[in-house]
Amino acid sequence: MDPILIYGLNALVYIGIFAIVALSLNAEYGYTGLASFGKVAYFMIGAYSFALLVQAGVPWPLAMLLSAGIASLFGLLVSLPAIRLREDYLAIVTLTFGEILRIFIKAEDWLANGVWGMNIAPSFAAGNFSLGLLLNLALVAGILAACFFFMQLLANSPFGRIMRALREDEIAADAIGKNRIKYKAQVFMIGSAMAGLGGALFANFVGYISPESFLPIITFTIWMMVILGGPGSNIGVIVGAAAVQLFERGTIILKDYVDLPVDPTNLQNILFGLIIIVILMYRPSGLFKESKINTLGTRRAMRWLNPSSK
Amino acid sequence: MAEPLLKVENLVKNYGGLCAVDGASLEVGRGRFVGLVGPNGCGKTTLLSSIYGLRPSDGGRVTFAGRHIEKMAPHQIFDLGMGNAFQFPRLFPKMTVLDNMIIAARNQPGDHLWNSLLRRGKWHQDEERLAIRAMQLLELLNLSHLTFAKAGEMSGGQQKLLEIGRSLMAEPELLLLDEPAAGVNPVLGRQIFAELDKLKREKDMSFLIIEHRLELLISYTDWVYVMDRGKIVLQGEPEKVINDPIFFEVYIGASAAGGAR
Amino acid sequence: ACGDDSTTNPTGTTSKPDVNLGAVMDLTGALSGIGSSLADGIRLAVKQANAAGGIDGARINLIVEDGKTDPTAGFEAVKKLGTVNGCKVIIGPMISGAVLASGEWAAQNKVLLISPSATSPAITNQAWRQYFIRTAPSDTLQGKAMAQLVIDAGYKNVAIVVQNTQYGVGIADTVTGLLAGKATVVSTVKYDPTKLDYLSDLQAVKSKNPDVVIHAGYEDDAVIIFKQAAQVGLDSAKWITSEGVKVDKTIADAQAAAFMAKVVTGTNPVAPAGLALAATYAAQYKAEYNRDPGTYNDTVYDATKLAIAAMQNVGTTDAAKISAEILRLGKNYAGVSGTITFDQYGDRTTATFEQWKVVQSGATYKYEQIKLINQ
Amino acid sequence: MNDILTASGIVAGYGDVHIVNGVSLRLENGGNVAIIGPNGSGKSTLLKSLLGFARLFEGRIVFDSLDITGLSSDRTITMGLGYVPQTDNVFRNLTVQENLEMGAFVRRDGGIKSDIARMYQLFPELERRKKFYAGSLSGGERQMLAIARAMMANPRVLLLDEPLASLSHKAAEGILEKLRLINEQGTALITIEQDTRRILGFARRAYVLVGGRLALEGEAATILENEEARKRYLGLSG
Amino acid sequence: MNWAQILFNSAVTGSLYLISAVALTLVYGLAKFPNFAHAEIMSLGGFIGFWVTEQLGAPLPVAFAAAFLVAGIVGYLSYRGIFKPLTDRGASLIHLMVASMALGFILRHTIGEIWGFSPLTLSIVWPAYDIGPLRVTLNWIILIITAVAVGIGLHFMLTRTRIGKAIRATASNPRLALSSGINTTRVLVITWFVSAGLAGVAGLFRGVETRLSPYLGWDILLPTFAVAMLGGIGSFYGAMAAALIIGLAENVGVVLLAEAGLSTEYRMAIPFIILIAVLIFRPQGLAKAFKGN
Ligand SMILES: Nc1ncnc2c1ncn2[C@@H]1O[C@H](COP(=O)(O)OP(=O)(O)OP(=O)(O)O)[C@@H](O)[C@H]1O
Ligand SMILES: Nc1ncnc2c1ncn2[C@@H]1O[C@H](COP(=O)(O)OP(=O)(O)OP(=O)(O)O)[C@@H](O)[C@H]1O
Ligand SMILES: CC(C)C[C@H](N)C(=O)O
Ligand SMILES: [Mg+2]
Ligand SMILES: [Mg+2]
Repeated sequence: MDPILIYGLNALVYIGIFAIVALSLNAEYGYTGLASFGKVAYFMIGAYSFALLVQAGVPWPLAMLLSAGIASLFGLLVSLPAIRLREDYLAIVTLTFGEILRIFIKAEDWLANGVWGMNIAPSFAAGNFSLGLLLNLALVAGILAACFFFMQLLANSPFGRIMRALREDEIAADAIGKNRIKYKAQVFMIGSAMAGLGGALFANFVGYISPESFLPIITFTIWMMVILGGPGSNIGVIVGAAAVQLFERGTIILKDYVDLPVDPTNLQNILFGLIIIVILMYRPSGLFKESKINTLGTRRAMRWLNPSSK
Repeated sequence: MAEPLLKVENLVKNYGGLCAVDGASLEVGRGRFVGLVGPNGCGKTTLLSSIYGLRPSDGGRVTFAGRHIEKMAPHQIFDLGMGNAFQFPRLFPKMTVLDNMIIAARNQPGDHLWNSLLRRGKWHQDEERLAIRAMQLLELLNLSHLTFAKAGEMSGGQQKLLEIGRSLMAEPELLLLDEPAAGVNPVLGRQIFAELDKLKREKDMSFLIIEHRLELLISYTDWVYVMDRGKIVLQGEPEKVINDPIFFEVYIGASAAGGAR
Repeated sequence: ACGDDSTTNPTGTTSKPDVNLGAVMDLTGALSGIGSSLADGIRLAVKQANAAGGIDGARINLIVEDGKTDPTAGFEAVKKLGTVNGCKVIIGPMISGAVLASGEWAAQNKVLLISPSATSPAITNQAWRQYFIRTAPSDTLQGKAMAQLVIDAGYKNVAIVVQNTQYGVGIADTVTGLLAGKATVVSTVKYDPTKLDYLSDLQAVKSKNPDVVIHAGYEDDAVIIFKQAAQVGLDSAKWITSEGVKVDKTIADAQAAAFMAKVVTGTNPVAPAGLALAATYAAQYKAEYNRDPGTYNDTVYDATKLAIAAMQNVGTTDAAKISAEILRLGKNYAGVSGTITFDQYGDRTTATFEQWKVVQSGATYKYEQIKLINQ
Repeated sequence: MNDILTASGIVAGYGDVHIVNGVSLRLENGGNVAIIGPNGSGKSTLLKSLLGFARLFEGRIVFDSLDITGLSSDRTITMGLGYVPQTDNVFRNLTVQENLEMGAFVRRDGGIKSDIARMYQLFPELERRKKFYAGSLSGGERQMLAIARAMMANPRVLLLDEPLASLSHKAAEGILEKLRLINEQGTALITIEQDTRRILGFARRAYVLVGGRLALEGEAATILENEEARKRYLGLSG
Repeated sequence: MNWAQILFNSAVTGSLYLISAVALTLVYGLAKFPNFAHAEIMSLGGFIGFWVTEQLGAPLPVAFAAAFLVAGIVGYLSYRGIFKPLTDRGASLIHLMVASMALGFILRHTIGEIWGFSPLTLSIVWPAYDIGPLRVTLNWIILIITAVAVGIGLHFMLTRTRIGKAIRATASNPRLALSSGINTTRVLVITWFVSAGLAGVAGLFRGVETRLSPYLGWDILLPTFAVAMLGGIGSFYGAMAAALIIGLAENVGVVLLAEAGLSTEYRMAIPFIILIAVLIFRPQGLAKAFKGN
């Protein structure tokens, strides 16, 4: 295959993986308003669980599911104390959780090889690299589609309504019978499972992970995808994921063609920052606006107001 | 007489050193319309919040439908069949008025993650019914033209109305209302009380209402508690209470500026 | 169309497409002090090869990416070179962390990595070793040299202060293993090389009163380690440190240098004494860039030369063949870093180290050789 | 001209939405005017637009013969406009005492201490809570504090948005009495209120706002007598 | 174990966190969001100090003044150019947080572009004194004194001065502050300037103590948050106590970790374990300040 094509497909796989994680953040932040700044932690848990399970001989599809489950369990564990906190505190605490987890993996080398990192044997013993890439792409695309469908169902259901209510006033939600701790924990579990799934796909695709692969910058990148694409819009965050990935890659390749006066990484990050600020200022809802909850109830009410139509 | 629906015994609630509710006791029977009045700051809101679990009480017992609820969280109390409307509305400001209403209905199958996702038929029928009920209430409250407006972009009084509407969506057995008519136009205020009265008669609902508009209390309540300095100082039928010297002393006041307490 | 086989163009008269050679060098980050000088070493080798007709008539096109002294960045750079530029051979990455991150990918994508400086023992028997060769000696050898210094001096209480990376931990593990039964390790600290504040760690070490501190790190963290060791008074112990520290930058900082002059000595791989090739290379390098080649300049030059020679012999498209060819060439190969003989994995079997110290000359400080150690 | 505040042709709203549509109103020097109307008719919006809190699309506002159209609110306050918002009208994280001090922020004279003492005399329940955070006050106490806070600035015109909501009979009467007092001392008042009977018994003139337009204006007593108004806006049919 | 030394080091660590946290909470309390760019403003202060002493050759006090000034101006500009427009447009808490992270990125990489990512060190060699079992360097002493002075000074300003009260009023209810005649923009401008300026000073202290890198501020941001949250946002006695507690926890923690054979990198977890415990049992932090509803 042409290297450029390979590069493009490669990029698509990354877009898919990050879109899944972005969807998970959309569940937590976009709909429920949970300032989860520890996204990378669950991504990492998914990746490491997958690596360890595969190493232990678990077949990879099962390992992938289990990784999502393990991440989800961690989501529950962490969320139980954390979701009682104010949103700014939650942000700081979850951010720190990610860092502590990374240090843990690094320090406890008996568990997952510490700083040495782990190699993951390729799942598709395709023998042929290009074929492997295509299979990976298909896998990621399939899982992304499933996640998207899942999120759409969720967002346009009574549960989606509760998620939004929690975002706006959790005390009031509690007062109308919605157990906020339970719901937030459920959302965290869903979000963490999806992030874990993303992590597993990531590990499976790159074949090597180490604590250094999971720096807080990843969390920020995912936030960018959501903010850019539009919190509360599942299509939006997927587009956001694609845009951010392409932008990242674009700036790296750019320097082969133009003589940049500044370091490309610096340029990339400065532009990142500027774009975010501009978006927040001029289009705070992101590229795609949050869609109204669309259920039978909505349609029924419209008919009530306007009996002639439909 | 059977056990009352709600029974509050010696409820105590302190804020730091201040004793806002100081051993208050009251009862609300099934199908009763009970009023609670008292000077500003005497602890009415605090009493209601403590009953509803919004501010955990420091002492005393609260029994609702035969169960002790003093240690319960609001959502648990809600599940038992109580409802509440805040003195200062707490809506979901970015959600539509309609969603603010529908979400408040009780026992929705869709409240469960599993049902919401996979057993869609289960909640679909429910939605239709809830939407219709929401629209009926919104029309009553003069809000139906705002069905799809964001709750946060309404006037102070409209928000108050939506708060009431939301609490009615749950069709609770007992509804705690904190000054439902404050900030509401008097014409509408009267209509709302009339509707509550109808619910009482037709559905055997009970109400515990804080209200400063005496004319409403007199016309609609069956029983009135008067509170002062954290204690219930007087109770009785509205006409009797209104003419009681204690009521006159603590609530109407001889001299307006005095605020003798 | 990078890395295309030029045999499709048999006439040989028209100019052949360039051969892309990749390099991942740490131009920034904790090893920025030597990264760019290593890149220059590669440039020199490529320039010489192109002047001599390139590979089979094709010009070698060198593409250098910045590995940023960071495993993830290094891996990203490898991927970029391997895919976007279609490089089959990449000189680098420099640091063990980046090599360990990239190895699996390189093997899957059939890209050969040749590192001039990644020394971690953990690399030795990785499954993907067919696609990785190094011209620097493994730290099993340097670790031996460092341990020997401890034993010779008769130190009994040893503290270990290393950066928490594949490199630092590799040295720590090797040395600890070799010292077993000969000295007691009273304290082991593995620090995060990016945090750059070690006061409390050093304080904790100091309270153990070690005779000697074994250290392994890169220039950036080393400066801070020495500076802060001076602040907390850890000159109560002698220090033995590793090759990642020996660069100009560490002695540019007055406080760190003063501390080093007082109590620090270290090891560093060098060419054997009196090697003529090494002297020639040093002269060429100096002529080209007007400075002396530093640590790992000789190994990076050898790495590039070997890569080019192998591509010349077996073609530029098949990394596995190139790898095998380099191993074949690497039997008593006369390199500027000494005679190179690879073992079955592609590690050097022998190496020479120097022991160095820092001396003050006037207002500045410089390195001075104490002795050579052959392993 | 003896009007201290005139607003003419006010069109105001939020975002691009027009809520108030061409309303004019005037307030005499030392006057006492009420604004009533159904919920959501634009009363608060009208008041907010005078102060620069809601968007003013059209219209002209003159205060004390000065054109203050579009002036920022900290300026208008300094000039002598006092405001008690309908919601969120105290500094929750400041104590009662500090709230009153903040009310006098624009003043630089020496009378602040004695004015605070005067407020405590007017509202003894506030004095008892002077070291409490305002966020912990009950609904009625908060309302009193909000009014006292606004009065601390010694405004020449006081704009009150539903000051009596949440007040007990006693407290409401008390506040009206105090407002009457400061009105007699020369402060002109504009009061929005839903307790229509009470406010019409208090104010001299009144405006009835319906759907963003003036439906009625005139002497308060006349409106109180108006059969149509009694039924439709005042809830006093019969 | 040299406990006297550990105690003293805790005070040093705590002092740095105190300046940084006090500066953070100024804006945190007023603008109601944790400003993540605080980290990079600290870094900037450090680099400005470096530039003034090492590249321009001015004495250190000048460097501190410059760090305060330039950081302050950047703080001012960030408020004017980013946070005020955002707030005016009704940005949520989370949006403000994300914007501050974005600003942090811009600043960090601009600094990196100018001075590079490799750490730089200041050439000043501080005299060290051995007092009994205690080793003390002059910069540590200056740091402790500065921190205490800043803490007390700010506390005095907020509770006693007119501008201080205006700051608190604006923090509590900006709209109402406006309708009380407070020029809230001016109040915010001053607060942002002072907050950022102090962050710059903290950054330079950190630079003096360790080294300069664009990550300088980021490395101490999390403990700074820990101190701010533990102390209760906007409470100065709380902040002082919290700074000392976190300083102590870190320094004792490292010793205990090393003793137990655990990685000393766990050090950063210690403040947070304390913090989370405190937050769960006492959400308002150490401060008595209680917020109404
Ligand atoms: N922030 C806002 N954004 C958009 N629309 C708003 C906003 N606030 C109020 N409105 C709309 O403007 C209209 C008038 O609101 P306003 O607050 O002026 O009413 P009001 O007369 O004061 O009512 P009330 O007596 O209930 O306080 C309402 O219909 C409301 O829906
Ligand atoms: N969170 C709190 N902290 C401290 N004191 C409080 C708190 N909430 C209420 N209080 C005090 O408790 C007393 C009772 O308040 P509550 O709100 O129950 O009064 P209320 O009877 O509802 O008055 P109103 O009719 O004015 O709403 C008041 O004096 C108030 O200052
Ligand atoms: C350049 C060297 C200091 C790199 C080091 N030997 C490593 O393996 O990481
Ligand atoms: Mg109340
Ligand atoms: Mg209003």
